[in-house]
Amino acid sequence: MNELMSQAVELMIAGMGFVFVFLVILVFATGAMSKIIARFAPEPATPAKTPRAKPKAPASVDPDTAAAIKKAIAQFRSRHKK
Amino acid sequence: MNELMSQAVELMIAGMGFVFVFLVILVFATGAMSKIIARFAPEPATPAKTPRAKPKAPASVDPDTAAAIKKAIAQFRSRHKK
Amino acid sequence: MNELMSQAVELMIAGMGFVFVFLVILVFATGAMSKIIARFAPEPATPAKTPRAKPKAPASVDPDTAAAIKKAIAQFRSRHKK
Amino acid sequence: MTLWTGSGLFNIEIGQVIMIAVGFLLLFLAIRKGFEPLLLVPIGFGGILANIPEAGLALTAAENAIHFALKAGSTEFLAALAAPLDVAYQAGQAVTPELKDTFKEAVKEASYSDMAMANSIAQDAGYGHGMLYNFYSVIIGSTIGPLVIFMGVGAMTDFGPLLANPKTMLLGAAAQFGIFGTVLGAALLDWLGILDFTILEAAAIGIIGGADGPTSIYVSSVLAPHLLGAIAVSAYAYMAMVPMIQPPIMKALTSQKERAIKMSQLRPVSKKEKIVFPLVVLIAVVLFLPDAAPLLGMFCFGNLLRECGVVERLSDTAQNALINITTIFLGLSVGSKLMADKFLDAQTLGILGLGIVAFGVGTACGVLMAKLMNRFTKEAINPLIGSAGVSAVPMAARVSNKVGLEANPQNFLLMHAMGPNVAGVIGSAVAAGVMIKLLS
Amino acid sequence: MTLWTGSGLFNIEIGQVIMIAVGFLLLFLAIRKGFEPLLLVPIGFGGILANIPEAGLALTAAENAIHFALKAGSTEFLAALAAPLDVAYQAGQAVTPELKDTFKEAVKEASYSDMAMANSIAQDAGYGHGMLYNFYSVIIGSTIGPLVIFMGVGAMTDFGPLLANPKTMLLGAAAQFGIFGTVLGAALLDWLGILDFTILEAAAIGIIGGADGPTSIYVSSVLAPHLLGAIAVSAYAYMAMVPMIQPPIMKALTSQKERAIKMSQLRPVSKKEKIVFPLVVLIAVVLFLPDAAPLLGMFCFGNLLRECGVVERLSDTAQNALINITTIFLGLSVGSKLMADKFLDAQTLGILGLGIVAFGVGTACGVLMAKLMNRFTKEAINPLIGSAGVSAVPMAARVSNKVGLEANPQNFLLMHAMGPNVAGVIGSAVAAGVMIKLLS
Amino acid sequence: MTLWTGSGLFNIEIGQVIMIAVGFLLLFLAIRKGFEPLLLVPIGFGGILANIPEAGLALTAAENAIHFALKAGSTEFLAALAAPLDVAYQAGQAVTPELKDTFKEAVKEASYSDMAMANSIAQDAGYGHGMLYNFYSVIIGSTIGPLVIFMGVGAMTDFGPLLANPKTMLLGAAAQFGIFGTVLGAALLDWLGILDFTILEAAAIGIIGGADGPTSIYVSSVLAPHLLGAIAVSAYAYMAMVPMIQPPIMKALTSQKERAIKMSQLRPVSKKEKIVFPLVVLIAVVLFLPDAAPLLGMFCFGNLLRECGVVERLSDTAQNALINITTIFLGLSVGSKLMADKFLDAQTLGILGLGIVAFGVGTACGVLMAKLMNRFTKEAINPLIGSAGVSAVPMAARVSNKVGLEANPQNFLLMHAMGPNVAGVIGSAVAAGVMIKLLS
Ligand code: NA
Ligand code: NA
Ligand code: NA
Repeated sequence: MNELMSQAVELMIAGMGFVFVFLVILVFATGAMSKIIARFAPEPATPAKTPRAKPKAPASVDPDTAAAIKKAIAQFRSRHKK
Repeated sequence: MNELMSQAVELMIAGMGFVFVFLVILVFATGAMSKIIARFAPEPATPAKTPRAKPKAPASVDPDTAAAIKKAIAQFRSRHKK
Repeated sequence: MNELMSQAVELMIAGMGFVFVFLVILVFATGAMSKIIARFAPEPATPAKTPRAKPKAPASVDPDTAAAIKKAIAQFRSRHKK
Repeated sequence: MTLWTGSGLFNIEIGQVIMIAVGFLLLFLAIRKGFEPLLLVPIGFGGILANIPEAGLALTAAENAIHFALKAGSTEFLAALAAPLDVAYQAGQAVTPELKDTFKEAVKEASYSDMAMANSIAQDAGYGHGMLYNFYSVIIGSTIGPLVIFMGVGAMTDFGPLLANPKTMLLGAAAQFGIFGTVLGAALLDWLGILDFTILEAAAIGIIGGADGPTSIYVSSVLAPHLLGAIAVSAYAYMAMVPMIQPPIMKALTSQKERAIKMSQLRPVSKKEKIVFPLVVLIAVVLFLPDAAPLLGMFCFGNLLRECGVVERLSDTAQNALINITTIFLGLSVGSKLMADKFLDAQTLGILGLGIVAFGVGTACGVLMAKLMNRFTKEAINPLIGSAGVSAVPMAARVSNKVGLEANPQNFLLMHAMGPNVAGVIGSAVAAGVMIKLLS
Repeated sequence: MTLWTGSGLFNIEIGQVIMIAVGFLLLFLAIRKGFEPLLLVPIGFGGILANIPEAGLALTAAENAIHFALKAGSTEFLAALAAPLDVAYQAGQAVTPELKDTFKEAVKEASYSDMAMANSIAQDAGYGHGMLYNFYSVIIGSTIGPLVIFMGVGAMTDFGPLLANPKTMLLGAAAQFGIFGTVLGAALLDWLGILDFTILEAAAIGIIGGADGPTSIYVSSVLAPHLLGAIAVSAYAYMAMVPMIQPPIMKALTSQKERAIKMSQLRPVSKKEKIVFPLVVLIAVVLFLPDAAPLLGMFCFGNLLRECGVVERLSDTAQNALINITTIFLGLSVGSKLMADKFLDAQTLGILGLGIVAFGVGTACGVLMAKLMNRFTKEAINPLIGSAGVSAVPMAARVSNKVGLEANPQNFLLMHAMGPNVAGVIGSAVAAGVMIKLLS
Repeated sequence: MTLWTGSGLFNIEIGQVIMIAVGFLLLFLAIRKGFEPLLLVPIGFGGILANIPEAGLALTAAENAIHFALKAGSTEFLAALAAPLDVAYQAGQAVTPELKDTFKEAVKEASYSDMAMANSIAQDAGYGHGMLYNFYSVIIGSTIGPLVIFMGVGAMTDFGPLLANPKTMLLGAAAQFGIFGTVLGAALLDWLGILDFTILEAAAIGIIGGADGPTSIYVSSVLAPHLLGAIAVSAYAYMAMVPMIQPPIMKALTSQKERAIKMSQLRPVSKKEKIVFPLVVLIAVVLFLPDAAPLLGMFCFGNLLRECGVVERLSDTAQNALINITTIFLGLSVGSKLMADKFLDAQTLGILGLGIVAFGVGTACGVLMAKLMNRFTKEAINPLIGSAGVSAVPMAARVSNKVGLEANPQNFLLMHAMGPNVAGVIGSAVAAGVMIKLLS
């Protein structure tokens, strides 16, 4: 096994290890956070609404906006003949 | 009184003096300007509408826009089932 | 005729020549392109709508948008007394 | 294991812990208490990022290189970095704790070109500027950020009420005493030996009294960049606290009768006047105060875009996309100045203390000026609108209105207060110009 | 007292007064007469800012340093600045008025790296670039500004009418004679000894005939930056005056019968054709004119964003937020080139004169080309649409339509005129590429 | 005739022809097949522009100068350029084909400051950076572009589903095995002598497994800029192909019964939790992984802008104008890395091959992790949501939902899959931080 291989293996061990440690900590931290908030600052909760998370395909949000606005304009124009 | 003090005093005198001079000039310039316009280029005047001046808190303008648009989208979506 | 003149004449000949060559090629390329598309990828065609090309005076697009949005806001505000 | 020795937990210093706490405090004030959230959310978050140990997000390439070279004890590289910074250090010499401070000092003293050389050495070695440092140098270092914000503010400002009653501008002038009074205060602290300030620092602190964010950031970036963080933070914090700071002062200086004064309805203002006004201001700047040209020039430009009526799309962009984008990066950049070793010292406390004095003095002078004017003008001015002269648009005007309503439920002062309110913006920009002219 | 000796009133020069007046004139034309307000409002305002005495908003750090060093007579500093600029000046020598001109010359001649060195010396001494200079170097110096505008223009252009009748492209080609005819005119003025021009200057002036703002700015920033102000101003001014310039020429060259020619309804154009067209243009650029790649590349990119239908949000941003932001700073940057000592000379008058010639020649050639084509093509072309080939989108097309309606109230030429109109944009970009290729 | 010898047709090389074809292929995939059009349209178009012969749009001033100097055989100038690049060339020496490669090598090896010197020599001679090179250095070279996109992504991300069921984060962790498995794969290819990779290159390739565009671009710009083009292209291409890549793997690793598992409705999540969560993540970054601070910091900042509810206008700008503007230039910048001589070699094929492996491995590990968790937790998890852990938001989550519906038409997994989906974004950012920490 050449040097690059060993480096890669080390990187994998360190990397996956760390990713898991980090996210496991985050799991507990998040759980604790939720409990604390529920305990000390309760609130009329809102149901988890459909995520708008669309990093790579945000277009699917905007065209609607665009469309909606275009519509608004259209109506607006038609109303105010120009 | 140390040197910084005297510098500060000088700065205050020069500064306040200048601020007043500048704004007094502006008061007269503005008055003159208004008179000249009223004399030579009268116009069906519009009442001074509520200022939208909100340098530090412009959010109070935008959320409405946002809201309005969101509303538009919502209606739009609901109309065009997708 | 001094040197600048001759340079200018050369530039004109080269320039106009090239502009024509380029656009004539484009005329034929475009024609060919249209034919190919019509042949191999026909499509329910849309009539050439009024061009929105307004490089220097695009304002004539936007104010409507602005107006439309402002209108939306206005209605929105009036609906949600604030 | 590199991951552990490179982790925050392993390297964090007490100062960083404190500053991160300060960052969270700012976020809390902004989100829960509504303190100028548009600026304090990015500032607070930027402050936290700037204090992440080992990340060096707010440092130059050279500073990052020095940090890691000191840590790794790579003496050749340190020597290479020492040369342009005039640090007496030869390769092989011991890496003492003092050395760290020597370098820190050297970086602070380094000239523009020395720093450039040190940075290029660091970049040759693969170190880069921190993210926040890049934001800072592009947005604030170039002074473009505050100016773009100021343009947007101009595009959002309606000078109608001011044009309807120009003499209220004097209230905006008087309130600027808050600025210079504070300079005096800083000098006093220095004289009494409580704190050390240079005249540049005193002036930069005074501008807090302008109660105007972009102006404060612009002036302190020119006169005292190392204080920018503290100055910007207290400027925005106190602007948000105007409803708490002003009323007691206003009431203390006015009688119930004065507070109840009803002012006559403002005359209508024509579109033409509104178009010409920014140009009148511009001419005044040209003739009398070139050093206020960047600030007031951009302000008038924004206002002209708004009023001229033929460039709606530009005005709209200046008021929205452009000012928002700039605000995001401006806030993070200001946050980059909340680094522990630069922020945590007595001066900062002094600045916070002097800042609130500045607001108080400005408020008082505005009110007193109004009372003085009533001696000489026939149509009475309600002194409560004087306090709006500090700017802090539009909060201060709302405060005048609110206090006025308490005294007389039929008394709507908002429109009358907007005049001095926007005049205060011009006033502090003029004061900024004078300071820059005389001191830089 | 510094404030007075530093005031505009004390330092203003006649040239600056004139240029400020010019700035106000441009604002008047833009706001009252509706002359291309989107550009001329920022340009006019920028022009005023650039001529504020002592403010040096359009100057480099070095120029500002030289200005104040000459004024203060600080000879050591002057000597330091003189070195990189190859100015023969030793510390201690008298500060003569000639010295000022020597420095001005030296700055004009200085190479990129000499200037960089002088600037860093100035920055070490605490001087900075002027605000407008920063805008100029970021937006125009980097050529990014005109290109982004051109992308936005592409995103706002509908090639439908052109695709429906491709041969009208030839009208767009013929109208470019306005460009090269003007180059000839400039050379003629030089030959007659009336004015001095280099071939670079002549070419840059000629591009005014392209009747296309971003192209003019791009070309002059590459070939003759010192003329950019005059060229951009006359380009935009004459574009706005197209409704006055073109009709007489169009009528003089056509008979009532020709003007009344009715053209057949354009065929519908498919979406696919519109998507592929910008790519066809791109290929032509790749094969025949790499030097037009930046301009036409960005133009085609913008048009592809518009037509491809899958990136609405990008197309929308290119047509609004992005182009607006760029327009604001591009206009101010162009204004920075309206400085008295650079703008006020005979050349500028020559440029204004040649500019209107350029528009006239272009118009005439477009019309004549249309008449020529009628000799060879069966379906007649109304020569009035030829004038639209100068571009000046969409004004020129509207003029064709208007003049056509006068001749025949049932004759709607707008759609037919849009073809040559947008072809003219491509044509002048090609001409720009040729000029840059052959001259730079 | 210069125009002909300078034309593309005369100078085009086969490699450029191929890369232009690749550019058109990307445009086809984006426009007709809907492959991540927001990025692949600009990338494809940028790729075409970068390969226009003679235009040198993606080259530095020095590279352009060298190209033309070699072509013109101007030996003095070549010698001047050779000096800072340590190329052994004297004026007058013959211009051999080898010389071209020598210079190419030298440019690749040159340090930051040597390159700066060469560029300034070229700029003195009137050469400039190519347009795309400028975009690249401003947007990606500074790392600002990917970070701004990441901020926008944060502002568009709803952590509700994750907060409702935090333990699904582990699925997002497991899926990151795709990253490190691929690093191993690259090392294997190197060991077997099939391809040559350094550990930096292997790591940069591995990040494709993160299935997250901005993260891939950020990491490769730091670790292996020369591979950025290939890495970004395959990252986006495979993200678009997730609906083809994942289902077979998901079905192979799960039984019909497992796929039919119904998951209990998610609990409602309070606004406060959503506001605090990004701050919790930020604290974790501060404490454990400073090197992930830029990526996760901006991500959390964007999410805080979204959730805090007091800065709607900033959140809105981050989600629209700002991210769109950045996307346009980021795409073109990535395209600038698709130059023939840098893109066309075996490594690229290796990268494309390894990329799809990365996605496969990540998918498999996510699913297996879910099955493993079912051993220990009472309430069952449907293993199909494990595949969403690779991120590729929101595509992967939709795939989980779709495959789930095939197995059980009443089984809506979308909401449950969004948890691991966004956790995957955090996971790959953490992995990126670890790689940068350990390798750079
Ligand atoms: Na103020
Ligand atoms: Na044209
Ligand atoms: Na991921």
